[in-house]
Amino acid sequence: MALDSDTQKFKYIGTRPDRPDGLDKVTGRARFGADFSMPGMLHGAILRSPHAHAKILKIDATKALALRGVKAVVTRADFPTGLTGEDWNIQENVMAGEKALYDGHAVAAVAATSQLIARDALKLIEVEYEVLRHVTDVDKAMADDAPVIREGAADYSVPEGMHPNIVRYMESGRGDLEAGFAAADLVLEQSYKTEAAHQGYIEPHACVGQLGADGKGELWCCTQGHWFVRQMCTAVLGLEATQLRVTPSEIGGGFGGKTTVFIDPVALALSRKANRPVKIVMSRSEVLRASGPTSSASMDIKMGMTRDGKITAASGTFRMQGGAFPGAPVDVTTMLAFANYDIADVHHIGFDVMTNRPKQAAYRAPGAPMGAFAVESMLDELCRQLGLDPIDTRLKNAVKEGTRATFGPKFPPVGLIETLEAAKAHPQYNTPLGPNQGRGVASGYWMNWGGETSASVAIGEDGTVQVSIGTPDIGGSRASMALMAAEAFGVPYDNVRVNIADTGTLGINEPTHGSRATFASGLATVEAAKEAIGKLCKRAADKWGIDAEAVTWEDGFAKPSGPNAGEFPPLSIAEIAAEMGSTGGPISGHFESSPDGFGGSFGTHIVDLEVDPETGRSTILRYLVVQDAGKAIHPAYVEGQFQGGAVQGIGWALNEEYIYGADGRLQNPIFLDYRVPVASDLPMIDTIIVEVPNPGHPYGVRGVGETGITPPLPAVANAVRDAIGVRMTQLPLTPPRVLAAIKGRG
Amino acid sequence: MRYHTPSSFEDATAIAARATGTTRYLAGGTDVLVQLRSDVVTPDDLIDVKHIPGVKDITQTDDGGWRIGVAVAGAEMTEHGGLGRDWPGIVEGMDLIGSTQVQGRATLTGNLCNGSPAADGVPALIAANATVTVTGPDGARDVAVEAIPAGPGKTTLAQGEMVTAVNIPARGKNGGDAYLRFIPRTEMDIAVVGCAVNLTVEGEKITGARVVLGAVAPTIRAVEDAARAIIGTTLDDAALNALDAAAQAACAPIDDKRGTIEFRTEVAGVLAKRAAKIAYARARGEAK
Amino acid sequence: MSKIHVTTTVNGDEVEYLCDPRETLLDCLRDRVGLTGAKEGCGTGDCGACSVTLDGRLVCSCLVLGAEAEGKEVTTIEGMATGDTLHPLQRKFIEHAALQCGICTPGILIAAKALLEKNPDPTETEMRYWLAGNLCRCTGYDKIIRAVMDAAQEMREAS
Amino acid sequence: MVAVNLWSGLRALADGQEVVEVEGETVGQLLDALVAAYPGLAPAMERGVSISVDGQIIPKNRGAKVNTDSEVFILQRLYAG
Repeated sequence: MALDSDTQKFKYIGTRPDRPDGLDKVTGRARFGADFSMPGMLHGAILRSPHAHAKILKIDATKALALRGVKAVVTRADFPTGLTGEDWNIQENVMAGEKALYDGHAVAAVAATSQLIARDALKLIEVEYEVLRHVTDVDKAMADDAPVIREGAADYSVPEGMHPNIVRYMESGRGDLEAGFAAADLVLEQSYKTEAAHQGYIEPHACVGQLGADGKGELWCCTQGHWFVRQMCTAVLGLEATQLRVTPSEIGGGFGGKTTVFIDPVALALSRKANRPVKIVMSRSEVLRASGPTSSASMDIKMGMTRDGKITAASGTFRMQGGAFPGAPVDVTTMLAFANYDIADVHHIGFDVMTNRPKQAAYRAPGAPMGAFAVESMLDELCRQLGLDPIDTRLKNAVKEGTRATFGPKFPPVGLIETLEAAKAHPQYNTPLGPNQGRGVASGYWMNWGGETSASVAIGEDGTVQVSIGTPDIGGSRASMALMAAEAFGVPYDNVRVNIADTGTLGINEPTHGSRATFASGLATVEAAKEAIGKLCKRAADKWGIDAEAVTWEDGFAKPSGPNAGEFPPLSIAEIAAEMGSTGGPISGHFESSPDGFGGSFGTHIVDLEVDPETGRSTILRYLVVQDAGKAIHPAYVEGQFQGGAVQGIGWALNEEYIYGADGRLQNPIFLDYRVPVASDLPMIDTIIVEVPNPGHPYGVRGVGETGITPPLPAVANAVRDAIGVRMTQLPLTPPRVLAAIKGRG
Repeated sequence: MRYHTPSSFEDATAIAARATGTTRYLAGGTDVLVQLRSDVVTPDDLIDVKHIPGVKDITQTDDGGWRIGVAVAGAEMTEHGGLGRDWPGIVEGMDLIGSTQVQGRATLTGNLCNGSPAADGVPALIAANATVTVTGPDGARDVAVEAIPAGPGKTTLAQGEMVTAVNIPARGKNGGDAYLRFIPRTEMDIAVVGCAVNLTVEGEKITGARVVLGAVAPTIRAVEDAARAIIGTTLDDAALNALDAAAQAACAPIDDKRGTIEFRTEVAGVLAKRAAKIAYARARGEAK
Repeated sequence: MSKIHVTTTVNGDEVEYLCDPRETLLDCLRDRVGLTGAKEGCGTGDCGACSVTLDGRLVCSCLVLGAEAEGKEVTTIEGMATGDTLHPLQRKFIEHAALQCGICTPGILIAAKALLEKNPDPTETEMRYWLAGNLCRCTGYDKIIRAVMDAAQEMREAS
Repeated sequence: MVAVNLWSGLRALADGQEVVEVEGETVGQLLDALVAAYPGLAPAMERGVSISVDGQIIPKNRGAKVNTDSEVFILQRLYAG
């Protein structure tokens, strides 16, 4: 794909118009997951295991079914058998089979004429459990005496003799570690831990499902990707894919957590049994107990550095638990842990470990922040002990185009150096700090994503443009699609309407995930526009009686391409559209692909904070995000991604964590105790958008959604180190932990 | 669940006295509704006290004290000028509970009767020697606030009894109070440690003091040793250190998701010192 | 199950509904009155997505029983604009890109409006503490605070 | 022939080699040829891998073109978040 962003002049791209769905969202009109209702609809509720690990001996729903208003109860017996692989994992997760595998695991569900009756009915379902030993900590789950979550879950990669809870094992690297460490003037080794965090989207999962005995169904739900929902639901229920039509609602946040299903197949199973539509809305405690938080990690890092700041060698062992199923993102952790730097001798070992916790789901740059915490913390410590500037040292080792990545290939054009230079030049970096204050720097990376993508554009009879895409708008992407379509067609931004199409309307689309929506749906929109423009030019050529090749498209008009083509007054898109019906029919354009030209995005953050030496509480004073966007289509929403990612990372670094009691139950399943940052915890978040164009996108776009959560974990930890003089190696940096460190209780 | 809206305390207590199942009084509802929604407590009888005349009133009594109705919301206390001028610590304790939205509903009486050792509204009341009027089948009596909590989630109120007013003594001259709590964030958390200090001075010297700690024991407790550590002093460093030590010595906290024993103990000392300084400055007219 | 008959005023209109005593005002607004602008994010008063005003007082509608609304005046996000004229806060939220997913937006707008009615010229710190009970997970609050400050300034200049 | 770099965990399944040469003009052909030459790699390939060709990460497009001088790395199967 040709790119000449440096010379491209844009009319619409890079401006900050109002988002198309703004009015709906400030007036309460926008319909989110729980806002849908259907005639005759029942309400579903799910009974969840109070035990972290227990055999389900018996489920007796007689009393529940006898309650007036109860229309159906489903258990695992209502789901098909014989599934394998991830399909089985999802089925087992949405409804437990022989064992409840974590606190909150679904064991039965009820549909009733009201939400209250459904909840009352849950209390009448009698479940007999045999409680088993449980384990929720990743290191303990690998120990010889750990209870086995499930035999036979390990794949080919796990060497014989390892505990059955270790379900994947990976090793990668290159070079001669021993020689690399020998060449260093300073070699450090340290272990680090991060606790699981939740995406914390404010909208709980919600859906309305209808499924008939004929195997045809409809589902409305809040999701990042309705084709994923379709695939998972039909697999779990034994349906044909296209017989289920899934329509996404507006989505109240996802951050990766709404790329899978928890309640949707259950609503459909209840509907099939009750012959009526069924709505299920999760409560907040259900979300925290039984949706998909991220992994917790336990990591050992070793790095060597010369006196002048060159990293000579690095190795890391990464142990991550992904709940009661395989799937902790340790592959990404190992791939990206050292990826910021040019290191000849590098080695990674990864373990994917099962525990009695909910099945992890993607969370913004899944797998990357944990590794970044460990590696960027150690890099900071190396700089500190060698008396080196942390940004200069990063600049000395930073990857650029042509650098061989620690995971193998050479980098295409990337912007790490540009972010470091911009951070260094920012006034924050040289502002003096007061007592008990500290400054931390860290960089991070996300490789971004393409994925299956399908989009169409259609020209309206008045020359306006309708864009249909399959990636739900989770943060203003309708605006960026409309800007790209406006740019491609040369029509005003307000003349473009962007619709999120359901699964019955477009080909398959991967979710809004992997920072792909603006890149992939944007690319598809531009390519679909080009196809439609070709057709518009053809209509003009036919009218003028010249060859289509002799017509060019400029600023919304078809024009003869040069003096040889003949002299004709330009035809506007509206003029051509007005005659569509009589000149060959509707005009539209389509594009389908799995674009591979996604370019990764690097970012560098600086944080200033103050630690109360008597209580250990950290206050963020100032924060800067610098990140490469390739080309910012709508800069305000790019800044928004930077700021939101940074604040989620701050939360993960300071106060957010999954806390399990000795009984294996989640101790903090409400927002009171699962402490996401509130407005008064934060200062303004400064941003600098760096633009190193991505050659794989017609306008140079790089995804920007995920990178921003990667640097904050180490940046905050490095700042706390700067403030208190003690290195903290376990997140979150809660006041009790920080105070203990200050008091030397480590 | 039956929902009642009695128009007098007599009717309210009569409903409660007759009840055979679980009974809850509803004022602000910020605890009751949370428990209801999460299926922790679904009362059989829910008695909404907000239809009883006078429950939304803050009134100054003849002796200069204050009487706070049981349905007065935190925001109403904060907006009331006179109460906050006399007892800033009591008002700021109440104000720390929950969000602006919660402040629109939550009440001091509810905070007390919820029985939480971490209740932010209660330590400053105890420090002020406040009482509550308890009305029951046998009439009304005044009880020290301190005597109401009986451990996490429990009170000493008998079935059919209810708190019908909070009574705060007259501030008097040369007095000041303060309440501080520790939470990990800046807002929206339950106190990990709370500390109220109420004191009076003559010139620079402290003549009387009450130091009350929250969230460091099964019930909120007044710490007499801590008060003794500063009475008779000018709150110099030695006094502050003695206060710190006495506060820490009085702690019998637990390790839980919100804090460790060590952390709670140390921070109790820190907060005691900080709250004492604020109360002292207020008593001396040097701060609001 | 015996239901309670409630007559109340919502956004200036008289509204009647029957509710179970356990139903919250939020449930009643959404399921009985058909106003889904207020959202349930937590059900425990910790997120503010269900913010409404009750007799002018900012509350979480998940912490009010439907039955308690009898005789009261409730204002929701659906009552914020005047006809097709948006409230300055609504306009500024769009203009400043102060929403990403938009689920917290109705609650934050209602809360911010209550703040500016009480204090037309709040400091950034006052704003942040007032809005501390309104969780936003997308924006990091930066653009929200800027939008409220800008709206406050415009409203002060207009008055 | 195209030189394909294996991550170290895969090398044991391919006679300990770090780089193996196989025939193929597309990613799909390369992956098939790898399994044909080293049947031990079959479970890893079945589980899924990603590939990079001249620096571009290709999550699963088997049709992507590969030249004889392309630099090819097999990577862990990647996914988005």
